[in-house]
Amino acid sequence: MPLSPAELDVIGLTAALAAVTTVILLVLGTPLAWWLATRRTNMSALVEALVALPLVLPPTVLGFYLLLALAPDSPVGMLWQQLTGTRLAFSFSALVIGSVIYSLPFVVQPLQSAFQSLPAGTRQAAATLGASPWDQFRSVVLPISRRSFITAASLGFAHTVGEFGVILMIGGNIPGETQVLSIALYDRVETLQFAEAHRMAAGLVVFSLALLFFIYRQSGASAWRVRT
Amino acid sequence: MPLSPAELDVIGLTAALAAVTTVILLVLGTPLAWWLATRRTNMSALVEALVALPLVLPPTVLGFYLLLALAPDSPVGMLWQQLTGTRLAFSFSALVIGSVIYSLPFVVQPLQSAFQSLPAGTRQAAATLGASPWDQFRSVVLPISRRSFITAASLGFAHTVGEFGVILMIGGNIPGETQVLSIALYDRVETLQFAEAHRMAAGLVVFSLALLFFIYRQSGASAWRVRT
Amino acid sequence: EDVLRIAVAANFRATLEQINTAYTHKTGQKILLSSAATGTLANQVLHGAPFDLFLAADKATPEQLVSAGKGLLTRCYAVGSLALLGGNPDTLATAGLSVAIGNPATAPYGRAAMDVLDRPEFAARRTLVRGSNVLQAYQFWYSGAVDLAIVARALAPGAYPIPPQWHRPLTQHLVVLRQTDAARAYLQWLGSDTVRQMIDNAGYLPCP
Amino acid sequence: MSLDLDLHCTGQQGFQLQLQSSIADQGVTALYGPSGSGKSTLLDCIAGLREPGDGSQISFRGQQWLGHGQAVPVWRRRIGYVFQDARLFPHLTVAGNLDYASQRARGRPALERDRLQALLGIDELLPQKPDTLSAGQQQRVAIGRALCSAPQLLLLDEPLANLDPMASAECLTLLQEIANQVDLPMIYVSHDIEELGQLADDLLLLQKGKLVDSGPMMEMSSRLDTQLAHEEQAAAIVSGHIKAQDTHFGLTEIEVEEQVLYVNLLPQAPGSSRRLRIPARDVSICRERPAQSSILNILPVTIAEITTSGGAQLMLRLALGKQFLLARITRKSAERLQLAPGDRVFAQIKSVALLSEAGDAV
Amino acid sequence: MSLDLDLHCTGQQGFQLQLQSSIADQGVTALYGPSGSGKSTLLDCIAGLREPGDGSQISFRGQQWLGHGQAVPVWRRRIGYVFQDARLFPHLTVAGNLDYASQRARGRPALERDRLQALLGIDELLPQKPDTLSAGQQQRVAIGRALCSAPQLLLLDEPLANLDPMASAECLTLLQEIANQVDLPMIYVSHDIEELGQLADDLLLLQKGKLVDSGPMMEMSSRLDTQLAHEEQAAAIVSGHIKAQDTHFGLTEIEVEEQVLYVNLLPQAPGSSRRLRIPARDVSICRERPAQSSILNILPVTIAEITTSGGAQLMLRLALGKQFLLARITRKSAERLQLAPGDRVFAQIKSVALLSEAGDAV
Ligand SMILES: Nc1ncnc2c1ncn2[C@@H]1O[C@H](COP(=O)(O)OP(=O)(O)OP(=O)(O)O)[C@@H](O)[C@H]1O
Ligand SMILES: Nc1ncnc2c1ncn2[C@@H]1O[C@H](COP(=O)(O)OP(=O)(O)OP(=O)(O)O)[C@@H](O)[C@H]1O
Ligand code: MOO
Ligand SMILES: [Mg+2]
Ligand SMILES: [Mg+2]
Repeated sequence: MPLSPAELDVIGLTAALAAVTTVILLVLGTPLAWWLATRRTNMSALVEALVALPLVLPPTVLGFYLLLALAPDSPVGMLWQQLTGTRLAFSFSALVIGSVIYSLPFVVQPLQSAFQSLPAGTRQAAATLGASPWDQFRSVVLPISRRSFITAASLGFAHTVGEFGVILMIGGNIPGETQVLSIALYDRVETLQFAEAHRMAAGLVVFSLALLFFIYRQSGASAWRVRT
Repeated sequence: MPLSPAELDVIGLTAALAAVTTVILLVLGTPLAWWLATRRTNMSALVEALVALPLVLPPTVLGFYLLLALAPDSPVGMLWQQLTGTRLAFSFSALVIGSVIYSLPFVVQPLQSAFQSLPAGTRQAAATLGASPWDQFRSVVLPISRRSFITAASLGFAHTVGEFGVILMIGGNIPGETQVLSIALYDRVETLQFAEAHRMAAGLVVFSLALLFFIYRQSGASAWRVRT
Repeated sequence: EDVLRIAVAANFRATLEQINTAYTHKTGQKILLSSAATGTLANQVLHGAPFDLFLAADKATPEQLVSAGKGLLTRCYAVGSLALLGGNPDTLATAGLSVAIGNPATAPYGRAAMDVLDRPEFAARRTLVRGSNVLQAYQFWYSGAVDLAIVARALAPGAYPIPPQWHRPLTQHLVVLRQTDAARAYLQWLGSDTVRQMIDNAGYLPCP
Repeated sequence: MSLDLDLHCTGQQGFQLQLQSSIADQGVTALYGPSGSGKSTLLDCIAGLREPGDGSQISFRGQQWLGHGQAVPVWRRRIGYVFQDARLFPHLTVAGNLDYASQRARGRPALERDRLQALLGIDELLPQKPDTLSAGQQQRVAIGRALCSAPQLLLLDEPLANLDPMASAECLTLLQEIANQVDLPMIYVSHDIEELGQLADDLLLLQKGKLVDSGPMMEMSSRLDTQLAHEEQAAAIVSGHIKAQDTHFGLTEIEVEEQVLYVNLLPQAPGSSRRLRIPARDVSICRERPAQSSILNILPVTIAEITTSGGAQLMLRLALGKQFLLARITRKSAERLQLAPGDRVFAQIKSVALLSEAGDAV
Repeated sequence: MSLDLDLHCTGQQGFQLQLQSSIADQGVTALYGPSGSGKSTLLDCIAGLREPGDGSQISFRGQQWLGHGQAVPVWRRRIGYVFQDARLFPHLTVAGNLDYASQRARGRPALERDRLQALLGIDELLPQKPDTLSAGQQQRVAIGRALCSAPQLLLLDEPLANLDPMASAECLTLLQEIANQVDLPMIYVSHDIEELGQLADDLLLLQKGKLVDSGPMMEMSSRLDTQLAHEEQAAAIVSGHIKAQDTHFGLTEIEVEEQVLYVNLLPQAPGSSRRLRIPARDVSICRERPAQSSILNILPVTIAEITTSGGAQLMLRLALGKQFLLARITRKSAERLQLAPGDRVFAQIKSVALLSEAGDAV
């Protein structure tokens, strides 16, 4: 059952959004998670709360404020217009901004908890062997928390693919630009095109399940080797 | 600035939904997470993938299938009708079912990773001291992963409060019955009641931020005491 | 139960709220209102949404519900028209502007707006932003995110009216989903002159 | 009644623990062997923390712990295990760790809690969390915790490795007291032969996962063919009984094969029997009984056997009645004195450590 | 040039490390003290892994590591640290752990990699992950890793605690060789005085976080007033030089204060100087030089001092030329021989362990 050009468009756009968002999230999220894992002040608790906020806020709240913030006559919108010469509202870039904010906790939290559960002694040992903090991070922290990076990246990607509420509010359902999978599916369902909806949904379910199964089967042996 | 009766209705409904969902999630999620943390088979990887599925799937996909599954003429809908004598579709119970499925990974994943990162030796020590598996769980696993239970519960609660897409599809926006905060906000924004939207959104932001800040400030010292 | 559940197409929501306030004031009847795009609500009804009455924005949707066995009877309650926000109709020919409309897939007002934009004299390169219903299209314009929006005249009394012959007719029908006493009484009140006057005042035309 | 083992358990790099043995269910059995020889693996198998290969069997006092399709879970085996790493519960204080064990004890613990804490020297640590304890403090708490659970079998994996001599001696005394007074068989892993000599009744010698030798500690330590005799710390163990107490000089006289040995004053009454550990390196040989020497213990013996134990050295097995002593001397001395099996000579013992007491030189 | 310390560091339960000392920047400095006396805390402070209180200072070879508002970070101090728990990198194999250190070495490591692996006996473990190593194997890898990083200061926290005597002796030889041949000062924590005696040049005695005594190992061990003399393992250390090699009997003759001592054959050429550790419990006293004895080492000495060291025992300080020996004998013997300071007697030394070699009895 080949996919229609319109469906391919939607899938391509969704994948692009999720990929771009995931890359940005890893780049921003890793140092942020590191900072949160190694500091423990009121300031860091506040930042931690801010990062976690999108988990709690309905996407509609976030979408509402983003809509206001990204409008052409808003400071952000005007700055963007000046810098790039293009409109920010209802653009792919706007979706990326929204998705990055919305999926941030999904990347930061697994990384932070991986960094925190790293035994202190291991990094200390690296330091005594002459590894600078950056080197410690690269050569010890990163490989030991490899699994968590996979988790963080797949959560970030997945959550962006699954994002709906924010995009419904700031996307504008523009085919080829902001009409991502979740919105397209909503469209099909609402217009009673159930056969097409089934096809898209089932495809996504099978694909996601296969991907997740693969990740979890890879993700190494259980912590306990024997029964107690 | 007192809240209007309609707003109180919405907040009460949302809190009730989140609370019921969180309780159900903890009850279901704890043994599930334990099972996933201690087994490592293809079967468990598949279950793990199924649990994580809601992270990846757009809420619209989930909402679509729930819509079909809970309809009065579906097997589930008919069974419900027989057992309780009430309609399942577009009811509070339907929202609970949707939210439990949708927020399941938010409760299971932190618990599972806490259980997995527990050093094997600790449980082994408890076993040699005569603690049965259940006793080990209660007296060692639980207190050591206390923080993760707080995280899991707050994530489950928060994510239910923030749920939008699924509820938009299976809730029907019925005031006092299925109109939760996220939907109500969307409604207010759509009908240009910005002042009211602002008030609800800002209230939620402040409340969530305070709650999260409190949780994270409580959540104990950082893993490393000194700089390396 | 004595609560009346009404689903209403987004364009008519504000008008119906006025009508309901008056009705509740008069009779004490409690009414729960859900609004969305016509298509969205129809879909919910098909899957068991517990509405007694559904006020759609077209004629076809209520008829479909009746033939699907979900509706009992249909009846016209108003005829809508379009208005342009953000400029006069000539600006529709300007390239590079963004225009918000209701989603044509689900909202009759969006389909009608498409008829207008498809006219040869308005062929221009533009960004078409689709709200999930006509209300969201209006809200997009209102928040400043788009240049123009084509919405129901009832929503924007000050906007440029769009000639009715530029688009398919917006004959709005309601469908009775459950024939309860409360629904019957409410339906009676909806046909009354008082209500007709309120609908006229809101910017709708009488049914043919 | 005993702990019967028939185990095979595979590790990394082709390591194979393969062992068939019957361990006495009373007293202390020492487990000795080089690093990586499988001592911890063996304890883990006994405890049930590692699943050995198919066909393996473990039974304790007639109760089948493993084999014949059965496997009694760890928590039902009622063992106390002092791990090589302490494995204290990080969320509980020292007191909490001890309580944890006490609450699950299914019997009367060997010692009262107060006494136990005092003897282990952990009295002052009770409110501390494990991560603020020094390594030696952690080990002592771990010993205490294992004892509090009133086990029926105690496994100890180098429990004194990180302790200073004084604390180590105190813990040893404690274990000895328990071994003597309570029915609590122990399996004790240590690299310190002196420690083992003082505590153990039996000895298992492990090498590369195989049992190379086993037997009663006293016999093993005086036999010249076992690995132990070649160790730096080789020693013989002899038994005798207390003959008299010399309170003036603080000495106890012990009669061994009708000869008298002087050791540090012991609390026991005359008549009680005692074991003495006599290191081979502390025994020298004279043809004539020396006069005017500070060495008190000079015994007439017969040379039973002479073996080369190292380049410049010889090991002598000396018959003292029915028992044996070991002496390590240089080849040069042996040649100079022209020693040969059958010769009657005098053994000078510089230092006598009492097996059953952290005793001292005389 | 030295490692200068002025530290105060607070722990749990009122524990306070308070220490002012200047540690030689060559040779081996032993750190000795009971469990919980602050040894690991001190090493952590030196390494920079624990921040001591305000006003603390650490400087090494004139370089300010801590104090005056400065703090050189751990990774710039170029220290090697063998932790009490091995702390290997769990994600790397044994070979990977060693490589990690080699790649970051900022100098030539003391030993070639192949030799190091062979001497530590970890050759066959290279492809294994740390969690499949036995405790002793982990410790040996940790020693190797610290050496591979070519440090300018080596901190060792009971590195041999979990090793069998053979592996322990081999590691000790390795460390000794490095200490002799390379400019690598070491601070060595151990509970084994014999180990320390063999390796250390200086000694710091720690108790409850305070420095109770410190000085050269030789001096400390022959002084009767320090804690060490009361230890079971008390020993004197004397120095001499190699006089001749007796290859026939496998012995080396060492001249100490114009007297000759026989020890196991040593690889060094005649003329090289050596240190000998002579445990007090191995020395006995005779009024007359015994004939026909297997004891080779009999030296004329003068009694310098007599102290009671335990109930039944005395400690003698014996002058041998300008150096001193210690002897532990019973009060009974002392009375019988009527020993008094100034008496000229003979010291019989049963066992001589060479300080700089895992030497053996003669
Ligand atoms: N978890 C494991 N998985 C696989 N192999 C292991 C594991 N633990 C240890 N081994 C291997 O089994 C062998 C025996 O290890 P074990 O820990 O029993 O030695 P040990 O006698 O206790 O040594 P030590 O005195 O150093 O503690 C070693 O060669 C080791 O590499
Ligand atoms: N991380 C810590 N935080 C607070 N106090 C600590 C910490 N680590 C150790 N202490 C306390 O400091 C004191 C000294 O501990 P330290 O580990 O330095 O002892 P140690 O001399 O190394 O003992 P051991 O020989 O048993 O290893 C102990 O009383 C201990 O309780
Ligand atoms: O009122 Mo509508 O159904 O959004 O066109
Ligand atoms: Mg071991
Ligand atoms: Mg320590």
